[in-house]
Amino acid sequence: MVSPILLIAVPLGLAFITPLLGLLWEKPTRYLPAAGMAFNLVVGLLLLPRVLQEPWVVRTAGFPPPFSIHLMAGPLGVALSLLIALVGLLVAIYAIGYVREGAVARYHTLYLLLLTGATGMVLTADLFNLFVFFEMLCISSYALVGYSGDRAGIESSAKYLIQGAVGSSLVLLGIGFVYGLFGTLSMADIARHVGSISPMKVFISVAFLVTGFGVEAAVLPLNAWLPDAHSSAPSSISAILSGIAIKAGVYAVARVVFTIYGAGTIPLLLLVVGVLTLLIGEMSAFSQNDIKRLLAYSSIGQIGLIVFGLGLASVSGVRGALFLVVSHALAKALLFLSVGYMIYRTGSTEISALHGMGRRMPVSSLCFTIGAFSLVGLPPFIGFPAKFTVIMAALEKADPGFTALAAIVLLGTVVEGAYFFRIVQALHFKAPPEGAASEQTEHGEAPVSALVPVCLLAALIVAVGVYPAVLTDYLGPAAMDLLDKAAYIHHILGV
Amino acid sequence: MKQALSLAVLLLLAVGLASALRGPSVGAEANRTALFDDQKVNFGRRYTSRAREETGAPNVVASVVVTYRGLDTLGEVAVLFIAATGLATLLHTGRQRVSGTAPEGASLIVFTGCRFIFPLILLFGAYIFVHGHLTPGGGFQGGAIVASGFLLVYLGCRDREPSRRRLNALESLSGLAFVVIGLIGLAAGGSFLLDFLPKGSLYALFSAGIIPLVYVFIGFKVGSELGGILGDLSGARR
Amino acid sequence: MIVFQIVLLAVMLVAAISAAVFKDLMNAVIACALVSLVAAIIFYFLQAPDVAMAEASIGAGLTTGIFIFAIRRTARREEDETSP
Amino acid sequence: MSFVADYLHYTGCFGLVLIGLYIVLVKSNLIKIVIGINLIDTGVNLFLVSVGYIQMGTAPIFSEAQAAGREMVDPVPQALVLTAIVIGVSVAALALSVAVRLYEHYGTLDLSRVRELKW
Repeated sequence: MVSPILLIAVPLGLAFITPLLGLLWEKPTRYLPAAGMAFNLVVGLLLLPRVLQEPWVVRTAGFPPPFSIHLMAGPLGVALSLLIALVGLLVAIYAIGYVREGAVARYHTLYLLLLTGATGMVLTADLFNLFVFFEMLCISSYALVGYSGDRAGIESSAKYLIQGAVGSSLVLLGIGFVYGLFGTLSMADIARHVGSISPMKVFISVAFLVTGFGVEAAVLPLNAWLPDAHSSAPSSISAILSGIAIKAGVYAVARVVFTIYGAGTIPLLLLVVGVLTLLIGEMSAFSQNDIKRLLAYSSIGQIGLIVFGLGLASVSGVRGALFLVVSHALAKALLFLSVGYMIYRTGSTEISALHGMGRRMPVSSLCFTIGAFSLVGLPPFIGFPAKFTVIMAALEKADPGFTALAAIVLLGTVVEGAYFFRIVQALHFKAPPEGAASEQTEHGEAPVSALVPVCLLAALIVAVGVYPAVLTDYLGPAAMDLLDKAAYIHHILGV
Repeated sequence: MKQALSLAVLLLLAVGLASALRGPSVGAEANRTALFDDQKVNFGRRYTSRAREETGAPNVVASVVVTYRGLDTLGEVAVLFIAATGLATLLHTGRQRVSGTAPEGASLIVFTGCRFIFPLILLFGAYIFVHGHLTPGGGFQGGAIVASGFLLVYLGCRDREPSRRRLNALESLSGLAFVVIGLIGLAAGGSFLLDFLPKGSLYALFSAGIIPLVYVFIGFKVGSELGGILGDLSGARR
Repeated sequence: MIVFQIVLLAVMLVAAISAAVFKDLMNAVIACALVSLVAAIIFYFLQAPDVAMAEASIGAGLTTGIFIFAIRRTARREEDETSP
Repeated sequence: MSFVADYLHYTGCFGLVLIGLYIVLVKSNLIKIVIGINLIDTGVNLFLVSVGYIQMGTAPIFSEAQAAGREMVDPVPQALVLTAIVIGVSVAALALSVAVRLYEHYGTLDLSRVRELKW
């Protein structure tokens, strides 16, 4: 019998095995993350039809909720863990060939534990358990950002660590307040009693939680670490940090705001923060000359858009936000992965070094172009229906304020289009820099183990872009999972 | 400027905290006399009244840590594992180890004392984590005491330092054992970390189902991980 | 009894402030260990013997050891912020 | 007097949190900042345990010579704090290893002088 707990237990067990295997024989350790994520993908696909009918509440230690930690494998949880498994699997395949230097077995251990933390976060229904998995995610990303051990990596790891550690302490403080107020840690149970406590106190506890999780989610005032961390990490880790880790932070914020607090005034704040984050991110990305920093700032912009969709607090808005989560995870992973070997071949992260890449690394460049166009939101790619859903949700409100905000979002898209077209032009239509042609032998295409995941991601982006229906069927239930507080309480507590 | 700004932030935070605590205060004390008591779930009261029957362990904290919130504990063990792995990664990649000045050897008295005391500390740590379900203490505390034994070794008698490979193997195996215990529970009773062993008689050493077993593994794991962290940071040879 | 607890809390806060003020990192770490040690005693008075043991062994013991190892491998003094 | 007893520990732990936060915000030496993070952690742990405290309660451990009739303090925050302490030491250890590497690269622990990347 498959149980959702396997999604957490099996990768965790594999992560414990990895260093053991590494002691005996280091070579096969690099296949373990891919194996774990493939397992999760299969289990997730088996679970999906069942949880769409009725969410699966998993007990631990055999006690009925809320008296022990329980997991809530609802449509949202399983869909997000599928996304994590999919992106994690493809990046793991990429990393088989890409990560060669340093302590390889340790890299794969940390990578598996990062993904386990993210999976646990989206599945758990217990506030403190959410914190523990959040810490697993954060601490392994601190270590992986500094994996290469160079100056930039260590420095950005230090910054990320300081801000992340303070954020985690704030989360813990918030949990302390919540426990003091409610005497319980089950999110459903807290949600049930939230109305009986004075709103001021609830607000303060929620403010701590949102601020703390917001550090990882990289919303506006709390994202100083992101450009450094995402640009200094190895490309495979940048892909996971941008594709998965931030989303986990956003998920935690959304879960706290919508499920615990219930949609109140906070979504309005999210709306403003989202638009500001979008604008700052896109503007900063526009002025970058470093390709990885540009992609990192573009992640900030996209997170702004996702938070904007969540802030609409309507079913269509949240659906759009979830659609964007999927599309951004795929597209940004694709961009970082395809850029990884370009940087490896040229030895530089400057955009000017990428001139003429379209001739030297045609497949990577083509896939990069697909990812870039998808992020901008051009029609045949997945980014288009995603952005379209969010904009439509904003216009649906039929309020001049929301329409104005939607216009600002479109402005951000224009800026995004401008800088991505600049790169695409550099890739395909500029002559390669002097001297590059002489070392032609080094400038070949990326190896097959890197091209397979890149091409698969590109294919997925096009496929879902052409038939958005394969995804939209699941987004509605997932959005309801997040928004419908009463159903959430009912499924877990049975009241 | 920076200082003034920081102080302003702190002042804001302090005001917020003070207002949060105003009025009927938060906490178990306030919950004891809360109005909506009849319908409200309270973890603490439920555990203190029922845990002894449900888990067979007199130490309620131990039963909460291992049974009711076992998944947290598994996650926490994983966090420590991440820290140990990440620390080794950060300290040992991307450079050749600079073999600094060899630490000067400790005096004969310290050396002999360390060698004499080290097994006793290990024994004490083991006692703490074996009796975790009966008395205060448990896997984490016992493991930390074992690790402080290693601290003594790194400070006093370096040539006695433990083999890193063995420590790594031990931490992996005990972590794996924890997961396997959880999965056996899943197979036996359909629920992860289910207590599948007999409860035994209260206050006996061999009682309380899986709690002592899990605590022993946590003790090994925490001890070897913290010992490894200390070894890495002290610049011990690998 | 309550006077004793007030004294403990005062000692803890003073130690924390001195951890912030000391320029010699080794002294700051020792002050930090003192904070943990006093916190362990407070935990004991708050009827949390398990936590008191953990805080005393991990917080006051091992963390201090880790700090001292790290300081031994880096610089011992906190530079003045005004120096160039 | 009851007022003092109620708020005593909250004052202490939030004092600790604020001092730690001050260090993190103002100081630029990495090890000093880690000390600050450590202080915040201790403060938060103290807060959690005070949340579960009941006046005149007993420790949540049954013994054969049980003093009957006294309520036990809440065991859950204590379990949470055990977890939080271990997480705290993990973060501190990782931060210190970053500090050691930073010192090897730059010869200083002062983050305000480490400005290769923009803050």
